[in-house]
Amino acid sequence: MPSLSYIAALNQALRDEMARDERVCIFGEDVCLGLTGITKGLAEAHGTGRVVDTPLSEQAFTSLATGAAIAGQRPVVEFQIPSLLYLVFEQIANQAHKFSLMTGGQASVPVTYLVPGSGSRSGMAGQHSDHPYSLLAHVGVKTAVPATPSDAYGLLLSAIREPDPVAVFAPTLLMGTSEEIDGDLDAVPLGSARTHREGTDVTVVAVGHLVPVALQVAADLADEASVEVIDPRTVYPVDWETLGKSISRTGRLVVIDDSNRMCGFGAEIAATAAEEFGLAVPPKRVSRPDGAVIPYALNLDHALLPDALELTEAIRAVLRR
Amino acid sequence: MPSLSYIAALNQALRDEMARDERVCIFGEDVCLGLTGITKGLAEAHGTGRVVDTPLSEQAFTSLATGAAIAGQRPVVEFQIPSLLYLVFEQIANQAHKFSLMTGGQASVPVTYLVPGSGSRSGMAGQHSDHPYSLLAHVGVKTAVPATPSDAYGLLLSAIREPDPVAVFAPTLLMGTSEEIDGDLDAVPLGSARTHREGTDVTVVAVGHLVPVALQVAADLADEASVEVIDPRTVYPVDWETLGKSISRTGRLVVIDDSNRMCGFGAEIAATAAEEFGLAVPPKRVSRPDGAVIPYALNLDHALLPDALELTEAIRAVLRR
Amino acid sequence: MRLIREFEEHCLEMAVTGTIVGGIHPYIGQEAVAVGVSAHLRKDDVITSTHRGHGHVLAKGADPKRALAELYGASTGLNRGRGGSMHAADVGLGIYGANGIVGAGAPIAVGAAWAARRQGRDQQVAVAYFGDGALSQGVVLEAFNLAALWSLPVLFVCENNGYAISLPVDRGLAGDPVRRAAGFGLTAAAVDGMDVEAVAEAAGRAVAACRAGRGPHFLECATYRFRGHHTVEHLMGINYRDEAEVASWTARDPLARQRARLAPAVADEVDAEIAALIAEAVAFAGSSPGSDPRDALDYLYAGMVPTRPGA
Amino acid sequence: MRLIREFEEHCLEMAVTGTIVGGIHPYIGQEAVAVGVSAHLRKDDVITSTHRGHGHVLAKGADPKRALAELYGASTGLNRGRGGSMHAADVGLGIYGANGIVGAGAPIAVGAAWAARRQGRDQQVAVAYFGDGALSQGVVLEAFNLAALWSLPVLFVCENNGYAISLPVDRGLAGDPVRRAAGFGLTAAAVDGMDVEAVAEAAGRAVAACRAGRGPHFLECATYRFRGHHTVEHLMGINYRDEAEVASWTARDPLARQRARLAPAVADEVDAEIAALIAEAVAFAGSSPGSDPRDALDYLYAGMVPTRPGA
Ligand SMILES: Cc1ncc(C[n+]2csc(CCOP(=O)(O)OP(=O)(O)O)c2C)c(N)n1
Ligand SMILES: Cc1ncc(C[n+]2csc(CCOP(=O)(O)OP(=O)(O)O)c2C)c(N)n1
Ligand SMILES: [Mg+2]
Ligand SMILES: [Mg+2]
Repeated sequence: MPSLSYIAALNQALRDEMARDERVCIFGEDVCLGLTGITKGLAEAHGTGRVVDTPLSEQAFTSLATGAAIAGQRPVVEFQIPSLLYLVFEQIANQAHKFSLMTGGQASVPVTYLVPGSGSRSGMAGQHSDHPYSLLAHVGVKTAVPATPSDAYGLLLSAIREPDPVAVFAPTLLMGTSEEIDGDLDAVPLGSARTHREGTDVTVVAVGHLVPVALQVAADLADEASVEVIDPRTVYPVDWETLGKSISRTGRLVVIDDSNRMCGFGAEIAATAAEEFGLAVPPKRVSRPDGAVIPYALNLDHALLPDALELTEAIRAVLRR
Repeated sequence: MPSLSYIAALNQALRDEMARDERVCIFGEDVCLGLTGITKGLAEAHGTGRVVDTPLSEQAFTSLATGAAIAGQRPVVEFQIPSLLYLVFEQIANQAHKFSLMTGGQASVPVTYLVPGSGSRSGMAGQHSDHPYSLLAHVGVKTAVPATPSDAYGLLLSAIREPDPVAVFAPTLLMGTSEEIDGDLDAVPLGSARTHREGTDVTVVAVGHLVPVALQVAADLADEASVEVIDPRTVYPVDWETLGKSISRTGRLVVIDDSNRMCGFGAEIAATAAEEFGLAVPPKRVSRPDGAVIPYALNLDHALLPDALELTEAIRAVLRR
Repeated sequence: MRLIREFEEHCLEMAVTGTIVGGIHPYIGQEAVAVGVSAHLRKDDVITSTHRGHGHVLAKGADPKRALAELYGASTGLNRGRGGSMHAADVGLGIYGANGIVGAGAPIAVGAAWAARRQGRDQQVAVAYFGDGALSQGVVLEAFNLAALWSLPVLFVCENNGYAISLPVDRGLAGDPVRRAAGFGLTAAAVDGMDVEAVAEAAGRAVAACRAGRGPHFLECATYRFRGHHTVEHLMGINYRDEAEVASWTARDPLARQRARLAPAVADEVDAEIAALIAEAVAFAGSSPGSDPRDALDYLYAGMVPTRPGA
Repeated sequence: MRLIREFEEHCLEMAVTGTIVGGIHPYIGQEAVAVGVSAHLRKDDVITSTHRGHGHVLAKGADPKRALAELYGASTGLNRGRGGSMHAADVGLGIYGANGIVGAGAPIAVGAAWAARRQGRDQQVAVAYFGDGALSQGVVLEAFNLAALWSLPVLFVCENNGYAISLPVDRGLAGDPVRRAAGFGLTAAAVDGMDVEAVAEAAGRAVAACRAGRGPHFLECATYRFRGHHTVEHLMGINYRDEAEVASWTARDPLARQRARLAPAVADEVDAEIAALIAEAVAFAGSSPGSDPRDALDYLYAGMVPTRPGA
């Protein structure tokens, strides 16, 4: 069984899709060199006509991708820092996302926004440590946060093939992980959750790098409780069916995700569960604090991130009710 | 009892605060002319040295305000369209908001972002009809959405005086409203909800222009149910104490707000209520749909906005349980 | 030009009656720009337009019937009534949309040009229209750099009508437009935007150079809007331009100037043709149905549609 | 220059050992710029800096002890350990912070200049440092326009070190920096950024002109970073600059050039002084305590603190 790293999986997805589909092209800073690892070798394989190093003009090249997409390309745009999405929020939320409805369906904008190294980078401080996927979900941009190499491969493939804009976040804390792969890699549909572990007492919904954390916690708690762990894989759209079935069955919910608490992804899951899924006891969220800005010093950085201990306590708390 | 219009209230707040505090200054497009009504007469009163017409450089003038604030000013920045917040999201969320923590408290950024005409403008279509306050709440920028002229006055005053960045949304659908005022206008603390109508059966949390809608619905339903209507007034921070007391008492919650459903303000209220306030029955949200883009044709525009009918049905539904 | 003028005159009336909701940004006075530029555009060339887009869209060949129906919010409109004045588009004709955000179209045009070259459509050009106000918008300046850097076939057309709403250009712009554009390596020139033949000549040179692979061009067209920034301005009674200034520009009405160059009989014939077209458009738009409000979210996504309702 | 160099050499070691987390963007090779410019700055002048900010911050007068403590994440650091390398600031000294976002500091400097004028501090200037890569960033170009339009006392210092990470300047920038800046009405010049006296002279002229109310200036300093873009680059073993090029620039080391101008005894004395300062800083930072993790959200708000925890 070959081992596949998370970065290699993203790289492979780009490589395969570029080979399969002439229209796929890549824009971003230092993408020819492959600075983030994800685009390594692609310029050599496909030429600098399709893998394009851009100047530091995020706004213009994001909308350039929009124009190219309308004109028939399938651009992938790489951003070196998650907070660069703030810089191009207008271009994504107000231009690319809206084009299809505003033109009455004349054209859509099949662009993939790729964000390697999202979330805390351990010591990169306030402006390099955000995890802003909830913002994209709020405005309605399809958004994936793959938790494993094979999901990274499959979701990126689907993102590129989707006729709408899709954002793909690759959390920093997963970039170094690997997975044994048996069988072929394949596309993973957007909006399909993955149940990583079945359980009967409580449903844990975990996102991105917190999926392995949740699995570890579930294993550690195995004697105490039967914990179901579900990864929604895309934070928008959400696979409400899979989540709903699980939560209705267990009646208990803990959601752990790495965005700010206020109006974050966790809020949406808890709210929908409360409205629709017949919770037996109040749900719990584990998240960053409201309005979090990640401090530089490592111990302060870590103090603000959701972790295994907090999750364990949250699970125990909902089981106690 | 003099009558005060919503626009006049905002204008008066600026006028009073500029008179009281030399440091207050205004940046924005066409603010000398007072195109949106809010800054009318201020350039005449205080000079174009303090009321500054800017070119169409939203990003630069938003951060210019940041620099000026650090240097001791109290800038108010007016944006002509709510979606211009997307354009300056980097400057607000990643610069102004983070400055205090990142510098270890050396300085903060007392800027007010004023957004007149937020939400649908009835026929202004996709790019002029958003209501993006939940985005600011998610990143942790203090955000007010006043529902009445006196609250508009009082919240804008507090926003200007607050040492942190604060956004103030003035919904289009309120801009033409008026209120009879008795007594003096005064500052309204950020983070203090206002209970507009007391009730015992269900708590309705309503935001902005949906506050009068909720009050009307509550009155119309008076024979059926006793509806408490609370306006949080600031969507961040939220006055959890007032909301919590009410919801714990009624055990029933409907939240109506004009942002997209997914990860919106309604999600936060419903999630927190489910977690902490002992709901007797599942809560309900009334909002825009997920990922909404407002179409041009009026009947399509209106179809996507939360309204009295939807609220009535939601209230009846939670009462039925 | 006559078509645009008459189309807009009709729109002004309909904005007052409320048939057209949301108002419009009238292009009246600036017609020579769109018409002069479009004289050199082919169907597969791409344009991106602005909030003041009717002229660009019609000059590029959009059907006046469907353009008007769009403004009426009809399902027969260019955008099926979903876009209205500020988003009118006809992607099949290379019209990638008016745009409600100043400057936002410029990089989209650059993207279209990039794609054309990538796809081997070497002769194709992309035109980005924008106003003088947009020259202070970061994304436009970034777009200049990308186009010049990659030598893309883009014509940037700056309609300098002297104002960004109430802000006179000299209070919005340091330096002058041509010099600014040249600083980014664009081949830049200025032209009298009130003379359709002058615009056509300058644009012709620029478009030909773009098609010949000689990189992006910039054309500043000095022009003037005869009306307020937006129809709502008339209601507000605001005023920031002095009468003499307005009069000096209306005296240079591009339609009158062009009419003077034509044989009166020819001009009359054009007028009659246009009148018929407008009448046809009005009839078409007026008799077109709206959309079912249950379909309000149609077209939100082209792929999987995950949206839940708001209540 | 020696202080910056030694400070950074120490940081490079500490980045390897992990005492400094997150790595740094070394300024080594570019010292002449910050030092030449700062020679003309007063305490109340304002600077905004970049991701590569140690040189700017130290040259403006920040205490090396507290600067190093910041990088160690100590509570005695300039930012109490909350900012680290990319956000080091000393607002009391007019240092409005390094910045993790390229170009973001430029409009902040313009704002400081605006405030200074508004408050009657006519003699004050603001300096915005940024790299060649930042010349393609919209907000920087918008900032040029605002400063020029309002004739504000801002000195824009572009450190053209030839690369934005791996992108050579001629593949990132159409035209040249001075011409681009001039297109916005800035008074623009270029200087040898490897010669501290040349920088000091050019900056002196520009700063004096700013103080005299003669509007914003732009100075392109041709320079070179001797190390990788960021310390992590060394680990990655990537390479995009050829050895001969690197060698031709290290041969022009600004420290060596300046040393040659000094009497050897004087130079040795400076070196000894600096060694003592660095030793002191290392001792200070090394013995400084960290912060209690329960205080991780301290300083998030200056006013009312509404924050709820994450669990
Ligand atoms: C980025 C942005 N800022 C502000 C606005 C509001 N606004 C719409 S048009 C306009 C003035 C535009 O001036 P100009 O570019 O000269 O075009 P003109 O209206 O003169 O045709 C403004 C400020 C906007 N739509 N987009
Ligand atoms: C807006 C933005 N885009 C991208 C990055 C990632 N990044 C950090 S430094 C850098 C290169 C900057 O080049 P330059 O401005 O020339 O400064 P230098 O590093 O050469 O000093 C890039 C792309 C960033 N921090 N901010
Ligand atoms: Mg104009
Ligand atoms: Mg550089």
